[in-house]
Amino acid sequence: MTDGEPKIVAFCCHYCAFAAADLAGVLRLKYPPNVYIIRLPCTGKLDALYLLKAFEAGADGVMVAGCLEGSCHFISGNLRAKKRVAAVKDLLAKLGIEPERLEFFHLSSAQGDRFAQIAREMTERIRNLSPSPSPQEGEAGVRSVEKEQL
Amino acid sequence: MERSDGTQTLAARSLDFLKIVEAHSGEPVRRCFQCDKCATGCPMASYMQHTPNELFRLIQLGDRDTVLSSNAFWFCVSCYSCSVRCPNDIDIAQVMDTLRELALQGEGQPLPHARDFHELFLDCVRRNGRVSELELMVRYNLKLGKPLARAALGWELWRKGRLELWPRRTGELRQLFARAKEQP
Amino acid sequence: MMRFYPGCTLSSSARPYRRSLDWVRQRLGIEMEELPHWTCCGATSAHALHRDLAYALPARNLAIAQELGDELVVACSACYSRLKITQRALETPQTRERVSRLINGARGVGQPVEIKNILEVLSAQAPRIHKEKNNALEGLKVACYYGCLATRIPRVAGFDDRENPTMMERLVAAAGATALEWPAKTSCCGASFSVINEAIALTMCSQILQMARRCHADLIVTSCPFCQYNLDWAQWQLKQSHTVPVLFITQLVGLALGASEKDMMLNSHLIGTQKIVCRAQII
Amino acid sequence: MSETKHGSVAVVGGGIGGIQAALNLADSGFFVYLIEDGPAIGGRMAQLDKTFPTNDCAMCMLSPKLVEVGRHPNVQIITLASVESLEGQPGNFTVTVRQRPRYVDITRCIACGRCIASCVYQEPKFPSEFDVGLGKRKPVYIPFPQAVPLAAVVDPQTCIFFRSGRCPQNCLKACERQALDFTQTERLFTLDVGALIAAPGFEPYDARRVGEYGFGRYANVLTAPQFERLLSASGPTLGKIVRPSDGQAPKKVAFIQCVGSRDLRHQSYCSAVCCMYATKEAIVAKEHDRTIEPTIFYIDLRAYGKGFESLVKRAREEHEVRYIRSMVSQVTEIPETKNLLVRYRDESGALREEEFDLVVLSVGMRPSAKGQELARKLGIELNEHGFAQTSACSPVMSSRPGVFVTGAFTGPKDIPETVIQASAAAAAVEALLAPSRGTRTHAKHYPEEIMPDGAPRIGVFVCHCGSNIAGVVDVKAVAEYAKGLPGVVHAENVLYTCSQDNLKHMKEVIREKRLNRVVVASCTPRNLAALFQDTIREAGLNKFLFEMVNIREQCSWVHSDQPEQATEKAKRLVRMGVAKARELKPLSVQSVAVAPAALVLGGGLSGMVAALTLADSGFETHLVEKRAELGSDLKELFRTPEGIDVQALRAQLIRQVQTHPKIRVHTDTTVREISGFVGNFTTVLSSPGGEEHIRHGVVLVATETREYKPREYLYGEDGRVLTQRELLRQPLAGEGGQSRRSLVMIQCVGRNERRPYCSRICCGEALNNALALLDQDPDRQVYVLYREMISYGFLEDLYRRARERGVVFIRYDEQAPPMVRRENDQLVVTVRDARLRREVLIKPDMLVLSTGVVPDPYNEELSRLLKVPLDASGFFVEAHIKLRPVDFASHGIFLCGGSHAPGTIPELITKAQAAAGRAAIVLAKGQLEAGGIVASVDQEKCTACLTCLRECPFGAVFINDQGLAEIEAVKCQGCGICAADCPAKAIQLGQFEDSQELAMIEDLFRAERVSVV
Repeated sequence: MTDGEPKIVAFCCHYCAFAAADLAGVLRLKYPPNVYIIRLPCTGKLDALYLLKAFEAGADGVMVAGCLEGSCHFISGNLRAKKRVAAVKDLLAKLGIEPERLEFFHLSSAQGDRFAQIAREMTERIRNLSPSPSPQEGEAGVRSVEKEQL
Repeated sequence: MERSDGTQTLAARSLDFLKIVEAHSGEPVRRCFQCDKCATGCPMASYMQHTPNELFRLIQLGDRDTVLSSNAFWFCVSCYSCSVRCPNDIDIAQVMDTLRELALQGEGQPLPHARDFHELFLDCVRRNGRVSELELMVRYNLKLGKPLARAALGWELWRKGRLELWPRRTGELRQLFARAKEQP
Repeated sequence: MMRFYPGCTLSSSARPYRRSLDWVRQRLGIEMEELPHWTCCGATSAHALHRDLAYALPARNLAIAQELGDELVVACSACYSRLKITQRALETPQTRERVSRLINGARGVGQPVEIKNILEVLSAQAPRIHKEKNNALEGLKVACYYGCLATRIPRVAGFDDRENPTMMERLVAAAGATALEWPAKTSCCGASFSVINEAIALTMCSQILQMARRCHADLIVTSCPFCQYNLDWAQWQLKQSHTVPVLFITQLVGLALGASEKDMMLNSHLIGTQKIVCRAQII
Repeated sequence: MSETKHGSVAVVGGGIGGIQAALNLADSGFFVYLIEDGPAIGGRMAQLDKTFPTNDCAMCMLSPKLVEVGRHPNVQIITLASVESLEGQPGNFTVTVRQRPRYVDITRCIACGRCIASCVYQEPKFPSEFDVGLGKRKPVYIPFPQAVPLAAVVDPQTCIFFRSGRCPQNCLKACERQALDFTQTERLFTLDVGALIAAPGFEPYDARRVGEYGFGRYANVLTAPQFERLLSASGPTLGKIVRPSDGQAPKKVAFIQCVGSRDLRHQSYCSAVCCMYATKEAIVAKEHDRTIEPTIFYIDLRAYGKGFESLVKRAREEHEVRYIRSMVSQVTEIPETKNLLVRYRDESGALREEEFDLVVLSVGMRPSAKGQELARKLGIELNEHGFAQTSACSPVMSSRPGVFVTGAFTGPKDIPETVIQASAAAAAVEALLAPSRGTRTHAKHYPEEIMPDGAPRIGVFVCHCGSNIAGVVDVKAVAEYAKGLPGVVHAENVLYTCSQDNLKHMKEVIREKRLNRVVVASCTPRNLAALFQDTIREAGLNKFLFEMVNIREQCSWVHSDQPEQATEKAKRLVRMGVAKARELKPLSVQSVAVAPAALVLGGGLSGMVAALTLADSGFETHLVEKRAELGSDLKELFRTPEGIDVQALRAQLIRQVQTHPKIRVHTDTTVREISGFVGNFTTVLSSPGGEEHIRHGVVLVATETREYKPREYLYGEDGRVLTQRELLRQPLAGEGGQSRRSLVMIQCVGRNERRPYCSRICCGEALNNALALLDQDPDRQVYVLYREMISYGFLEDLYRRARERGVVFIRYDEQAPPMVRRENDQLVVTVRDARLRREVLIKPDMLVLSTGVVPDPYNEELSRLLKVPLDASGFFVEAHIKLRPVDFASHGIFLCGGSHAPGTIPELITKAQAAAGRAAIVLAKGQLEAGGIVASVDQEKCTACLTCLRECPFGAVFINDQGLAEIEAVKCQGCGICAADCPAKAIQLGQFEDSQELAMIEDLFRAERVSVV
């Protein structure tokens, strides 16, 4: 279906990044359709586990986008998230997965163009990497079907 | 050009001098808040020892001597750039005129010949009511002791019909000038 | 009716101004008579040396105009400036009193007189000029030069924008030439220094002239005798190779209305005006 | 007659000030008509890219407020409207409103933009108001992407149909909602209100009138508001900084300050914000493009507000912004390059000429024409500058009782001051209308909630949004696909999910099919989620059993060129939403009763004003002062620059608080302990009389500042050396005064690394005192030695008056402060005149030191007791400097007074009223909603590691008697930081539980079972 385009999960905070994604739409900007946004109240809610899950579930790349430094709606959430992302990048490296597949971004709600640009860059970046070692959609699907048949 | 008066300390004096300047010029010199607009807009600033606002500050501090011996107001061309742009609405050019007059009460003439020229000019007016450029130039040259200065230019102008040889007298203004002299 | 105050220069160094002005006046049928018994306005020298004289000399002329109950039209920027400034100064009682003592208490001192700059009078005729112009000046790039005195009069509402006057541009356009947007139109040419300190005057002029060349001006027009003389003289003095003729606005308007080179005294300039003459005749 | 007062208020002006006032009032039981002249609310702030001093994104802060006010059940927004007249008395006014036609029915318009696309003008042709002429718009347009109301508007001035009547009217045909209506006409109607707040704002000064800078003549000369749009990511260049002349990126950018301000030929007052917005724009420009070299030309750098100083420091040091203290006289365009030549004087005194690629004019604020018109219609007085006349002691009161004024309408001010003043105006209105609180607001009633029993029964509604979604995404296919997803018992595609008829339909479906979860796939949840949640609530579902999927802004609009992929994406997003829906749990929202009393800490000016405001609004108030008497901070002040007789004010305030039936004054009293949370605090007060426990719903911290007692300049050693306030304290008249012929005042004494902040009030005090000294003896000679003259706003007039009276102002450089010594018992002051670069020597009879103020040391203890933060200098830190300037981050605690930031008496009064107003909202509600999207700790799993306690930004976590962590639902803001941080995974955040999030992630890429089998 999505012609082998890398699949990217974007965890966005409600107040800035998610709003920026909306603005990208309002401005009718373009970015690859393989970027899937999951809304969080604040990136501070982002559990390291989610990131690993995303890769395990078949994401080729994960981007986390929170408010600009110093203007987090919840004061410090974005900085907490940034730390966690850094930690998980190390972990990925250890697991032999390119840490470049995971990135944290600061976005203001007025930066619709920046969001689109980031989405494009991320896709480009992943495309240049070898396909994610995590189980691919097809297989995952087949496996689940098999489980049901057993 | 170094515009400040070096490092020697200046003892602040009373506002008397300020009051004299303001009374003569009718301009509120004290209003100046040193924004520099007069300085940065003045086409002659680079020739002046003090920019207008520096003079104003010195006037406020009562440093009469520095002010009146400055060459600044002699270089003023009365282009009024300062006056029309002053945020404190001070007619600065007018104050420059005042300082010139006050300086003339002494014998100061920092800018060579400016005084001579202006006096000759007015004398022409006094005697003829109008100014004959030819007459004025001739007298000025004599005063400078260079009778033939600008001869070429004069010739060129005359050739092209731009010098009138015999000024038409329109009655003199001797009385007016005389009264002006008497007036306190 | 309108009384004309020519000022001293118009009978000598600015004779072409007077000639061309008279020609244009008659051509357009503008009624104007010379102010009787007018005397010098005192120019820079008066206010350089003596405040009372600086006001009294113009006041004397204002008084005459006031007696006649006429409005006063002034061609020379310096005279215009002095007359305007004086008129304003006379609003303060002390000054009025000091001045009237000097001019022998001539009646009417301080009574306001309508003082008009020649540009106001001419630009009122712009539509007509446009209608009756020939195409002599088509394509001619003209830099309008106002200098400082005409438009910059402290606390007096000018007849045109102080920082960006446009009346001459309108006249130039009406005359069928192209007016340039250039940044030096109100810079000072240092006229009051052309005698006392040539070096300074020359520097100031050459900056203006250079700007005109950089804007590819074919010529400069002005309404000020001092500006015209100064810019003309400076180029002559500096023996500049690339010269820009400096005309009075009235000369340009005259040409557009079919005046001859001679009518406009175009041969009286220090910097040759042949360029324009040719242009004007070719077309 | 008070019983007949109207419980409704008209707020005129939909800028940040009007919005804040409207929200405060609506939240505390009043119905608000928000009357805006333009087609959308938001005002000037909406046009800003960033805001100083924090430089956060203006839209991020404003947009949520726009949505909130747009949705508020007790606010009615009336756009394109102006006030015609106001009749009646305070409490019962009739306001006549004139509303111009919009030619678009906002109830039908969904801002899809088809009308705009189909307009006969192929390209936008007319200067866009929003982009200050830099961008263009069509005759039919949407004011800006985040506009509220979010709807198109037709401008009859430019629309061909209205100009010529000959137009194919493509827009009418293009609209799928028949929203356009060219038959609309002007409406005139009346509203009954108890009070009116006028907040019409300001206009930027017209730069054309300052001809020497060539605006409108030279292409590369812009105004600061235009430059702001260039910086804005949503601006005409999407945040790319380019020169109008050639589209090139400028390198050298010059800012010229005071354009139209501090200038007798234009506006004599200081516009108060330009120094800071220029600094901000310089920094932001630099952040866009490091190679840009900004230079700011100024007279005095007025960084007098909280955090301003440090922003300027950052600009200088981190961003290499060049500040040059020299006014530019004129700007000259270079013919060939269109660069701009600027002449200035450098610090060495030399005149320099420099070329810049772009010049930005920092234009000042002037009273708007609309504001003047409004003042005429309302019959309120304006001051000599054309701003609303207010009395110094009640800065939000106009000359007409019952009409209040706020924001830049009362004088130049920045956003925080506008927000503060707006809250103060709201508070004043509350005090006036307290008796009729709640008489005009409507509370909604919902049916009993059905608890979702057993398996999920999910209903999915996929929206066409006309062709906005359906034009790209195959919504039918998506709906069909949804039917096959586990737990889905109903799925359909709908033309407009948000339309009234569909909402009705939705409720029926919920009942018929016994749905217990609802998923809507349409536009962004940020705008309409609340609407749908409300709808399912009306159908008896818990509003948290709802999930919204964004397939418009985040799908169809960004993938219009890839319809198949967009459809596939939409399916996945719906699959994800359904996965979450399966896991959703109902969340309960309990309401907690609020203890209807307030505790005000600090019996100074602010404390007394705050207490009176609260008490007048009908709330029991405890006023606690640790000193024996009230208003001790006012004792040293006599007459303010604004002409307030401070001693009279003090006496009056003390009398009022002591006699007010609802105020209990506790002097000589300190706080021993505060426990509890918003709505329910318990405080132990201790005084010589013993201890007392009081219960209250809110806390106001209102401690003041005191004058700094210097060690510098022979202070204390020589009786002729005094501080400004000591100078006042001794009788100014009498021979004691006469003997002193010459005085020197030194500003910024004791301001250093430890006390880096500007105390804001000292320059005003010095000017004020200098004039007082001259009133008493005109021959006195007064010298003021200063660093920057902080005579912001109308104080500039005072500065000018002082100069006109002969006061000599000498500026000294921070690095070269004045020296003071004694020469055979004569005071000798030497100072290097920074302008002349020359030593000046003065022998004064007296030396007066402007030492600034320091916060009350008691703050330390309060900060411990209340767990609220102090900054390095000992001032309290507010929740958000721009939008919550008088709130603390922890709910229910508010701040005002000098200990928040130094201020003049009118400023402090305003701030105190504002804080009281904010506090009153909590008390007025009577009860607080707790629960919903909040975190909770699973006591079984908690290991008491205290991580959550440390990480919670809102102090919502506490350790219960079992020694385990617990979360105070009322304090929790729902960020989820604790949940993510908890090592034991003992914390879950409602609506965002791990199970729910993980379900989404897992299902996102799981192959469609149906398709595989």
